Amino acid sequence: MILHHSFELSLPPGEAFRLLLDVPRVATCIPGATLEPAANGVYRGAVAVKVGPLDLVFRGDAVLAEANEAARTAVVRGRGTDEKGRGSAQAVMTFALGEVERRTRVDLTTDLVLSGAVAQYGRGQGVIQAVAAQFVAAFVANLEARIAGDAPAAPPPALSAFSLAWAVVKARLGRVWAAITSRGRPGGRPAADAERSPR
Amino acid sequence: MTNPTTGIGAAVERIEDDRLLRGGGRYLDDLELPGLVHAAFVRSEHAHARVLGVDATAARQLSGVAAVFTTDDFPQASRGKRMPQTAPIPALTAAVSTMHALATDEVCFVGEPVAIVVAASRAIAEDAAALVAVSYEVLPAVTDPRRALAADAPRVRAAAPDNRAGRFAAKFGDIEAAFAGAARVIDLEVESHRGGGHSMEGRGAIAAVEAYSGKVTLWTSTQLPHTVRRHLAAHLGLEEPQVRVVAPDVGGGFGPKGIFYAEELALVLAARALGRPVKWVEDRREHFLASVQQRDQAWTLQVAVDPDGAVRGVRARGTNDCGAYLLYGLLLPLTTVVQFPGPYRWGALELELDCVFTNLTPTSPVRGAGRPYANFVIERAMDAVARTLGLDRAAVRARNMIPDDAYPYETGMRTPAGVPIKYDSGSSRACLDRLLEDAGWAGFGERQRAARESGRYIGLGLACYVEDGGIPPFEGATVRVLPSGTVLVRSGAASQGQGHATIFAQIVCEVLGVPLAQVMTEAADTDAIPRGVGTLGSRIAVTAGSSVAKAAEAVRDKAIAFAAAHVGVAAEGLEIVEGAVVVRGAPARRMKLAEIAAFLNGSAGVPIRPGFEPGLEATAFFPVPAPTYSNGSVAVEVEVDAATGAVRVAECWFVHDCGRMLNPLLVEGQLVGGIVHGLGNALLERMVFDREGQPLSTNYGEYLLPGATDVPRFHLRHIETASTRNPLGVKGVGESGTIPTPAAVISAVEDALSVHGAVFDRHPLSPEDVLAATGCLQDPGKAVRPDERRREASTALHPETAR
Amino acid sequence: MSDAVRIDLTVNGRAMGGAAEPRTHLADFLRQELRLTGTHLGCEHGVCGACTVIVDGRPVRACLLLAVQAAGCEVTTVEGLAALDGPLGDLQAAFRRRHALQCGFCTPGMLMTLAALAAAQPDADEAEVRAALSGNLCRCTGYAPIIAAALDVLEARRASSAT
Amino acid sequence: MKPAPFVYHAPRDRSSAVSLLGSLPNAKVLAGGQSLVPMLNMRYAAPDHVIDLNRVAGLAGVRIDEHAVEIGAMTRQVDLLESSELARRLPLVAAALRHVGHVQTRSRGTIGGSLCHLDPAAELPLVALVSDATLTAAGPRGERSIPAAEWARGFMAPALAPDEILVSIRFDLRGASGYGFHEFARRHGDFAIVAAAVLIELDGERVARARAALGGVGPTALRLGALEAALRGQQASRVGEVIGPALAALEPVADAYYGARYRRHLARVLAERAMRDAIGRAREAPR
Repeated sequence: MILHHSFELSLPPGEAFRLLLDVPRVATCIPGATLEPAANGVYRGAVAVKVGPLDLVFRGDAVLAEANEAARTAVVRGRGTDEKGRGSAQAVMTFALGEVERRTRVDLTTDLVLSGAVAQYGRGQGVIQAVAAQFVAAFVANLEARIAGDAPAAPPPALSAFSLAWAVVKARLGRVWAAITSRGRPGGRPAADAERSPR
Repeated sequence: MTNPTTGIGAAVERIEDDRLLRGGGRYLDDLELPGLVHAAFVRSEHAHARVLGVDATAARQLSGVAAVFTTDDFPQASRGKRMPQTAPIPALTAAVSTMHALATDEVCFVGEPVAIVVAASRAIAEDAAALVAVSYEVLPAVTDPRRALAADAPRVRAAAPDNRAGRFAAKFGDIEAAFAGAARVIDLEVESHRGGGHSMEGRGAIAAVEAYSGKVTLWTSTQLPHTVRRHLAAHLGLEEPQVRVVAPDVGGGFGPKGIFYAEELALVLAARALGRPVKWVEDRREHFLASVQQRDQAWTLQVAVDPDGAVRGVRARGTNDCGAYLLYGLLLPLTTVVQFPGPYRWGALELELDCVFTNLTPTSPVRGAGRPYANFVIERAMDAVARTLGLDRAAVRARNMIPDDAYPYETGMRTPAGVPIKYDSGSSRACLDRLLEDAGWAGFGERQRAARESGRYIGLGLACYVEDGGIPPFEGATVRVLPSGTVLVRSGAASQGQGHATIFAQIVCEVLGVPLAQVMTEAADTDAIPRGVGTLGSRIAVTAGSSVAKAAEAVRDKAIAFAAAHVGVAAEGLEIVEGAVVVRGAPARRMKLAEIAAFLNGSAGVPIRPGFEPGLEATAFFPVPAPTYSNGSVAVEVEVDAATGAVRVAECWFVHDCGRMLNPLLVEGQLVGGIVHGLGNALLERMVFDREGQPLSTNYGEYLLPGATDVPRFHLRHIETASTRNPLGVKGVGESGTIPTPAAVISAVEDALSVHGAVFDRHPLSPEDVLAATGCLQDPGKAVRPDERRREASTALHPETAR
Repeated sequence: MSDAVRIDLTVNGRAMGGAAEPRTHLADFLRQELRLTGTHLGCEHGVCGACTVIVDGRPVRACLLLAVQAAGCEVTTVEGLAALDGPLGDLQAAFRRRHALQCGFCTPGMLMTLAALAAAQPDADEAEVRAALSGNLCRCTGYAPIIAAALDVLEARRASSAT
Repeated sequence: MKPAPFVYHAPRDRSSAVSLLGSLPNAKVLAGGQSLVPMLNMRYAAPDHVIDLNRVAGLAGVRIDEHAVEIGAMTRQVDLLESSELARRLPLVAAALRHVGHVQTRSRGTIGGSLCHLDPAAELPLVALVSDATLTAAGPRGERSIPAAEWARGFMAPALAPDEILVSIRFDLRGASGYGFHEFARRHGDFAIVAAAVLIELDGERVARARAALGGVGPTALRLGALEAALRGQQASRVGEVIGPALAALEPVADAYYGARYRRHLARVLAERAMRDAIGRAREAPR
């Protein structure tokens, strides 16, 4: 499935671009990610995601497939297979950076393909999208934290992605949500929930 | 008749049931063998990929694992060969159309077997399967059959020139003239969705190889033991007597068990290599991934009509989704084509059906085979004609129907061999007329108006069908009187629950007058009878039933001749009564079949009476020249909840003619079961794949089979017009219920919502489709398809929409 | 691999026992360890009902109950509905009379669900019978004869208990 | 389709259950098992340890007093359904239970298991939410109460710490005078596509207090606070006019089978039906 996410980083595009190309640093901002040093441009590692009752660990590799300094676009290809044989994930992530008031707007397009048992659950389809959105939101929050200087000593723990999915939907719906639930937090930041989430 | 209470036509209880009701059935998974080990398959998780490598090191090291086989671990002779096609036909154009026992370098659907793991238990085999690391290079997949032939479509198999599996074309009459002179030309687009067989018992097999003789035995939950043996022997380079295939009790077939599967071959190769019997029992997820399914068919139609609704000509162009491979052949689309006109006669027809490959689960006949889709297209057209011309739906059908005095009737269609399709006998019009009475068709409009005044939406729909049954070539039977007097019937006619043993016993009882309890049947063991085909296409009553009758009559004649010689009475003076040959008029003078059997079995030193072959038995094969044609009409009453889109099927009237009925109880069982299968196709059973070809419906919480709360009240009526093509006068009935039901249900829902001008062009019909047609959804229009729903979902969750 | 544990229970009125891994569900334990193969597995994810057995008086899905959880329980399977050498029970006879089985694979589950229903709700009407059967899938019969057989038995039992 | 291997634990008392849960890595709690065991069989879930609560003393049973009903987490759904007292005091729960699975799953399924599994379309979390129930969890630091509104942290994620178990759920009986429950599923016993639960208190012909929630529209059940506010003080005969607008902004999560648009439509239809029933019952309710 094709996913579109956009976010802003409090850095000028030039620096933001260099940061995003620094895979080892960026990896420390990916929830539940562990990364081994690169061997000729290929990074091996794993990403742990808790999907409701499922604890998945996708182990695989990632490469920086393209980087166009001038156009400030980059393509990262990643793939991973669940350790317990429940399927695999492939993602082609295309970053396009642009400037907004000395900050950087990042348009991220992800072509995500899930395969195997994890993908074969029609009732879960919609929520997978919510998770992806949440995953990016948490990633951005961690990235911002790093930009702000409080670099995490260790990679962030695997967040219970699904346990946060709802927060994202709420955030997305913003006031609309407030209108419906009278409990929504307009503009509420998923990341705020990320810190409060169990495990 | 000899035996009105238990012979042909009697509604006797089944002799199979006692054992099954006590839990005494012996299905594949109930069989045990010394040294048995258990298999699990590693299956492709991609719809299309190149297999770069398989690493089974970790799996092989797991305690309890006997072996892991990839294609490289099989003998070259097998590795090089693709699976045989169960029934190839000329219309097939693709060079490569089947898979290997295990994938070699490419996988073409999710679930294609890549490796087989053999271990001490199924659980351990699954533990190990999860440890087998397969590296894939994912390739683009074809998942929309309607786009499969596009120039820019990816290839289902990387090496194939295109995605065409085959093509059918049919034509009769002067199509140009028919359209030139038409009052109206009606255009339609119609789709039938892929569903599955879903026998409650999945597939399964045990392969064993004898150490010295090398004889292969395969116990398998199949419909076609003899066919599987033929292909297995050919693949292994063995003579047929060196291969034995046995079908134990089989927990339902419905078509998908009428295939020689890669898993069966892989099991035999594994058993050979290990020198131990290997069992594999398909689990339900495997059934969703790798057992053949129905097809998607999409049709565009032009119908040229006269003002009175007479169809002058039909132009039809269709696409049939074969899935990734042709495990059977093109029988399903072929059946769609040759059955196309059903019970109707038109001036002219021009038809083309493209058969295409996709990277989805292979398709093949499921109950109804190609017929329900032809029926759905034609019956949608009949409703469209009625709607367009403002005519009554039943009247349009009657106007175009083959008259009951026109049989034998040539439809204008031909078999691939060029033989004209000729209906043997029929009563389509009588069935329709009787149905309209039974269902209160004339008075329904009034009931409908009254219901609407109280806010209820009820609708009545109908459909008419022809079912070709008793399909060629033949089936056979041996009837043998044992010294005890018990009559043994042996046949290749494997049963999946149809009650073959009971109808064979009824036929024997009719001819030899023995009680049912004295007839035992052994079917589905290739060692029990040399030749056979198997069970598909509603063929057993016709083919095997007639063989049993012929063999039993030969036994009767031999017994009478022997008794005549033995007691010195002319054969004309003798008859068979209750298992004994008796002198007409002097029933005290009798000779039991058991005694005759004992004489003819001989005893050492005593010569058998001159002129008689040993044994009181006969074997007969009944070759059928052409199918028989059953017919009938169904009406369905539904109530629609216009607020939720829920459809409740309330009543079902079914009037049909399957020739002479051997056992009405069993005929009704076949009908009702078939109708409910059709209800599932009409409303519930949706097999969803995503755009990468990943199946999303892989459990019974999501793929919805009809349940006890979903079935209507049934009103069945039988009309019996004997077939002229077999001595019993019987026809097929196993698929009659399934063929017209989807069309009738959709017609009924349309009727219920006619005030909204609802028109439906596909099944299954989801409540969302129903609501969309009523315009009750905020954003009316055609209901979104599953893949569009996912697109909608993705935009609904698009983070930008939050800002 | 986890080790096998000893499991003792009562099946069809007889004390029985065997060993199984904790991951073994009751259906596999009955079939493989106790060789009572009348209980069938149709989906193994708790929808089709073919594996229905009665545990401590309640119908349960034997594929969703670990065998170790059934230790000490009273289990009734289809083999317990009639003595091997005796006549069929009333439900079984009604199934035969109504042709309520074809391939017979779902039948044991259907029988056990109905046996439990007849005991718990002797006055069940057609709607209640259908609801009770909604947890059992059958692909052969179309359910109508199964529903009819169940109603026959309920009525006959009511009649006999009334006299 | 056999589960991956795991170590089985059957603690007899609460504290050992909690300490096992706290000490064992990758452990799952087994209650009724009607949701967990299918996931084990299909290997979606592959825990190293399974902690079975079925032999833990004191987790099952119903306590009814004047103002509240307290239900032990391990109380079987069938026992709740068969309790005429519960049907009288908690008719909404009884009504919802009739939609939960099938007779064979209710024989084993527990109220606590359903609340912890937290399927987005499940009935019991929905009625707990609309009833402002209070859940009690036990952990190494003793017990704590969790309001139903804070129970669902997201998709199938209850607000339990990794070393906590749910021990009971308490329904306050005060002021729930009329109830309504409607769900739409394709077949009897299926997961609802959308479900709606409503509680109404009337003051004469005016709505004194309305509580409403939906299942099946998002990753968790959804309380309709804005609708409740809009209904306060409304003429009972005119609530229908309020529901549509209040739900117009709802953006349900679609799945492979049913779209967001259809779920939004169902939400309105079922909410209206549940509301109508609730008002009808409130009118009949003794004052």
